[in-house]
Amino acid sequence: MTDPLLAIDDLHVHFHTEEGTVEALDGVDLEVYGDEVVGVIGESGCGKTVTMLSVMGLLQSPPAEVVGGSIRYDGRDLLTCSESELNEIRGEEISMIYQDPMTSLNPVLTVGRQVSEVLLAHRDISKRDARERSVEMLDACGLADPERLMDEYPHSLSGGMRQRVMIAMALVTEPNLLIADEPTTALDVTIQAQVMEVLRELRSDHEVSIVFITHDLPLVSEIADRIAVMYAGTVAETCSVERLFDRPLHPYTRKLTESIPKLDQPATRLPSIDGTVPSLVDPPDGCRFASRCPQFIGEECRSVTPALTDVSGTGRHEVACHLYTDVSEASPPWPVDDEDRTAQQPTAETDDGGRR
Amino acid sequence: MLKYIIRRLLVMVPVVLGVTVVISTLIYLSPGNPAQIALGQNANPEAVARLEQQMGLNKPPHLRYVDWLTQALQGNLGRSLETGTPVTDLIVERLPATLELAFASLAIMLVIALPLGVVSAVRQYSWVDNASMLFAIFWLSMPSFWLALILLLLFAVHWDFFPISGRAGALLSVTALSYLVLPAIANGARRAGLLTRMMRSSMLEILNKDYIRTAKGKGIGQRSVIYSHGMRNAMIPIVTLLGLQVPSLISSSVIVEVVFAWPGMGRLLVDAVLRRDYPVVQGVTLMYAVIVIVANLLVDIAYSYLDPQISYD
Amino acid sequence: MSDLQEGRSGRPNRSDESTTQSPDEETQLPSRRRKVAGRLIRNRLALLGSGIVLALVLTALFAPYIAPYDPVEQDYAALEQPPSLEHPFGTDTLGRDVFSRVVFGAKYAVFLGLVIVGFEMLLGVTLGLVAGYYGGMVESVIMRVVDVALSIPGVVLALAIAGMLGGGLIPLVIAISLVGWRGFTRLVRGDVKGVMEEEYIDAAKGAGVSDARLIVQHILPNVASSIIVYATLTIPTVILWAAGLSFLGMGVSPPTPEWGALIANGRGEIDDAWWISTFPGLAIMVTVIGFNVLGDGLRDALDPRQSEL
Amino acid sequence: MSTQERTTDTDGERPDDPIVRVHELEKHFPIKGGILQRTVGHVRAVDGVSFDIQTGETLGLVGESGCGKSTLGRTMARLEEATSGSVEFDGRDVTTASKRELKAIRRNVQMIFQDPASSLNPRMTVSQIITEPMRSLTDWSKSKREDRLYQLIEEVGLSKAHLSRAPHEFSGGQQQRVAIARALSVNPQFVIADEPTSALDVSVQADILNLLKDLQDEYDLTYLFISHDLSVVRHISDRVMVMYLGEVAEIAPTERLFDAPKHPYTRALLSSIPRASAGAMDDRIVLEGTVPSPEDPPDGCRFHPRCQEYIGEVCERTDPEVEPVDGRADHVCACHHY
Repeated sequence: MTDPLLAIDDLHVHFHTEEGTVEALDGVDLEVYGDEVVGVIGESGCGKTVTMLSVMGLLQSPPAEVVGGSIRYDGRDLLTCSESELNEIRGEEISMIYQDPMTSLNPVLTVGRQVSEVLLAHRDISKRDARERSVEMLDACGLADPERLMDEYPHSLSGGMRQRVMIAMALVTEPNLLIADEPTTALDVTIQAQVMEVLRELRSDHEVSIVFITHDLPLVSEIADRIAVMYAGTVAETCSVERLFDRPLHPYTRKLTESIPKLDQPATRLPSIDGTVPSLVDPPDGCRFASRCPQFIGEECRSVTPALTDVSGTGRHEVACHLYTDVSEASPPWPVDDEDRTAQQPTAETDDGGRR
Repeated sequence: MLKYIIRRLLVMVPVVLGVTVVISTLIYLSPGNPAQIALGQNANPEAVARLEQQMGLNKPPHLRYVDWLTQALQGNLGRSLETGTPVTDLIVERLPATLELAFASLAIMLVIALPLGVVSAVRQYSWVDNASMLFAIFWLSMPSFWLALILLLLFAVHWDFFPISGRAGALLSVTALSYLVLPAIANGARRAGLLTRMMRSSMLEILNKDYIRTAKGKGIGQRSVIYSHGMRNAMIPIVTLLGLQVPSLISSSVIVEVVFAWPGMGRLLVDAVLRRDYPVVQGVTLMYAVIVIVANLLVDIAYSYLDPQISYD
Repeated sequence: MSDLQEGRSGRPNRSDESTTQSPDEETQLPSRRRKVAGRLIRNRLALLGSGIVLALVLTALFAPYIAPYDPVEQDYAALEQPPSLEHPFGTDTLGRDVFSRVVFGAKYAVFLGLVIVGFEMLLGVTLGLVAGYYGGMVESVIMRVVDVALSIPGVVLALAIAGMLGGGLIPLVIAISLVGWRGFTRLVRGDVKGVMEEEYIDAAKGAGVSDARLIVQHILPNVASSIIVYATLTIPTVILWAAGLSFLGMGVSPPTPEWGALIANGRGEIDDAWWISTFPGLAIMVTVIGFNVLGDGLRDALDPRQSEL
Repeated sequence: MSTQERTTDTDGERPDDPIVRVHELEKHFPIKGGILQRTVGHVRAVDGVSFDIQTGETLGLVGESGCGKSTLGRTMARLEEATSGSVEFDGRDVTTASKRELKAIRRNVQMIFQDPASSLNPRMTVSQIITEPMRSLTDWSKSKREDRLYQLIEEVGLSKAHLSRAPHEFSGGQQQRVAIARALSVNPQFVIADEPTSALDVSVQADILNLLKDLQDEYDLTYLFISHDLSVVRHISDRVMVMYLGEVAEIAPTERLFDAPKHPYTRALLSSIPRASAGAMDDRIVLEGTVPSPEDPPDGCRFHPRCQEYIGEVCERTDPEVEPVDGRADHVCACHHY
């Protein structure tokens, strides 16, 4: 296997607040390979956005502080880069689109200025060429009448259009890695479908790896090859989309997938997770899910932090849980009725199940 | 845009009318008989009565107001009880000095406050920030009339850098300028302190916006982030706040004019109030209100240029 | 175990969040009041501000015990004496002890600041609540009045009012109060509009709560902290205004040791006897700094959203 | 469990016993403009909507932002004044009720809001919040109110120890439980829930949905459940109503709406929902453009500019009536296709 494009290793981030030090990230490991879409999923406050902002060097410090770990992109450790070195990478090699398109565009600058600005900053290119290139990109993002749009201000655009502008802005320099932070959460479903369509098309046209952050499991399964499930500042499990639905190994992953109301399943009582996410100010030792875990197996869970380990023998399914000591093809302690589950959760066994 | 200005002008009309009603009511409620004041304490009662008749003082208040307003609309604000000079002439004579002082103070405010505020915000909690915030607190706590006296004492009396008081005509020479320096500082210092703090907090707020994060994420460099993306947004609330500062800028200029014997409307007003010269008080107050209203109009227009989200209709 | 839980058909009496919350965790949540106090104490400047304000109030209360001389007693044997051990701030043209006069001036500053801001609040907050809550015509009328009032620069209006009423303490209070209420009205009206957007107001309406109760129970407590902050920051402005008007001869009349009047008193002697004007001015400045930094601290602690005034 | 009702629903033989009848309801908001700031137009947030809600059922109301679903809910609770039309609750018209009548109606019609943090007054304690409707709407004695309070707090899954706390000390899920307790304190018959779970995480959402179902069974509640999330609506509703630009597009029993949607908009909406299945995206209908402004809705069928099944000029000219489809009284749709 080739080297990963992005390798986050044992990342620890703390926030210094009035209530105390919030241990927002506690040893996050994540790898993104070339031309791969990785979905990062988790509930609010689990650290998915913080992880990606650390990659971009966009964490506000103070209050945030990276206290340990490394983020290697293409051989360089981003955490030790200077601001100007980072500026050569940001926007050029790694781009990011954000959750709220209403607030992520500058209200007093025209769309054209904001899109072409990225090119002008990173390329030795004339203003006219930058404009031309920007128009092409807006067009590629499915925006009608891109020439006129260039001179519009963001406030006259709908949410869906703004998010397309954001995508155009992120991809105009043809970066290697795109980080999409809940890019459709603020949008309606029909608009979400449009934006996802644009993302899928662009992905097949440009060779770009995508990290797709979301709390919406079905949504990410439409586009991702691999999923990382985060819980309370740690990565609980990473595996392919199919495995996630067929054979989730971490008790949290299983609970999470079950608690989502599903369209293709008859309405029954929704299973929920007892308890609450532990406070990240002075969090408990051991596994952070221990207090809510239905598979709690004893003192080990409370005292030893489980490491993210490969359990498939192929490196494609990792889980951080004390249940699994056997590293080759672990099986979960709950009944896995593959046939039944597939009927409820028809997932593709083929490669194009995630993307088209 | 034109439509917008027209609408703003139309909105001004009732406000100006309201101001005239307030002033006229105040004057009406004031003790003392203007006719008596005009003729002096020892005047012949018959002459006083005749003058009262002439001035329309025996009419009911609303008719007196209508009379005054009709005259005012024709540019006639009455005559000073003290000297008999038309109030309009007095105002025209004093207005340039007042405006000159106001603009000079404004210039001092902007030149000091804007850069200081931006630097403080960009380097929050640094020594620059701490120093400029202490600087701001210091100036904004200083009574302007007292500052005026201290400046006089140090720079005019003690060191003799600047003339003590008065004004040497329009701003065309070094001499004229030297008369302006101290009053302008005395008038602008407190508001420069205020403005520094406002600029800092406005800039800080903008720097926390999502679109600033977007801009940083584009790798365009800190300079572009601050100037292209930050400054213009930060100026939008500042322009509004500047508009709100105009009345208080004028307020303090009244006192500063008295201290430096600056021949503006402020001194005219204070003298008129002390001598109960009602037509002058009425006229000058109205003029001040008009200045404030016009300033607000200008601010609104500037605002709509800065913020593309404002629609003009 | 897990299967049992899922199969559970009864009501989820066990709360999702509460079950694991141990009593220890509960006590860790500091109360709002303690948080505010904590933030105030951590802010050293605010602490300094409270110290200054406390000192001012104590000086005002115990002026007769602090001042070494009678503030109005004239001493022709000691005219215009520079600061010395005997007269720490020197004496004025009539031989009065400037230090004693400044000490007694604190009484006026505190009195004027509190009383005037009290009146302004009463008038301004009431109008702001009414305008913000009822909206429509009532609001338009009130806000047009505010527009008119705001068009006349404060000192100009106060001069006109004070001129009409003649000099003295009471006219001074009335003049400044009539000028300052409009700031409270604007602030409160805006805040009330903001609070009215909150869903708990809809919820209260849906619960059949009366208008009066809605204003007193739901709206006022939620705008109170910004009113407190604004009031604290208005006190120094009022003190400056009162001093300014007195300086112009429109406020408290000469023998009374009001700070603005004291400065006016020394104005003519600024080149021979700088101390007569300088010390009262310093007193004003320190007082104003005290209230300002206290107000800033209160704002940070109570109402971090409120922007600079 | 509501399985009993569900089976009868799908058969379309539910006894016709509406507790709420909404007839031609309109809510227009004026737009100010021009030199004199006169009213120059109207946002037609809700534009002629009629439907019934049967006693004991849950009617799900779905639509995208700006379709008027929240305004409809708020107008039904008289938090907005209706422009025209009527909302009859138990035979009484809510839109024209006097202050006193309204109090009687409000005892029976309560609302749960979207943002739990904003729907609880931060300066009140939980017990003050929950007792408030009882104080204003009932003449219950203090001890009766307290009994009810203690009963409710347990029922929604909190404890007495929570009563003296302020809302900000709770998590979002717990706050929504408090809001539910407040709504149920006066024993209402009908509850309007406006996106009650959209601000919550999925695992907490599951808890709240379960709680709402349990309480419905216990108190025979009727729900109007407003949401933009079709999966949630499917989970909780007996019938579903789809709105588009202030109008009703389709109303049908839940199973039927999801199995055999008629209106092209409903179908596009359904196909837009992400689902974790392979074939899901093959037949996805991706609508063009965005929802037009409700200030100036298109003539004819409001959906026609985006419709994938546009059939001709009739769509542009005539606004389709809401009519039964497939000969079923319980499935209505506003489309020229049928």
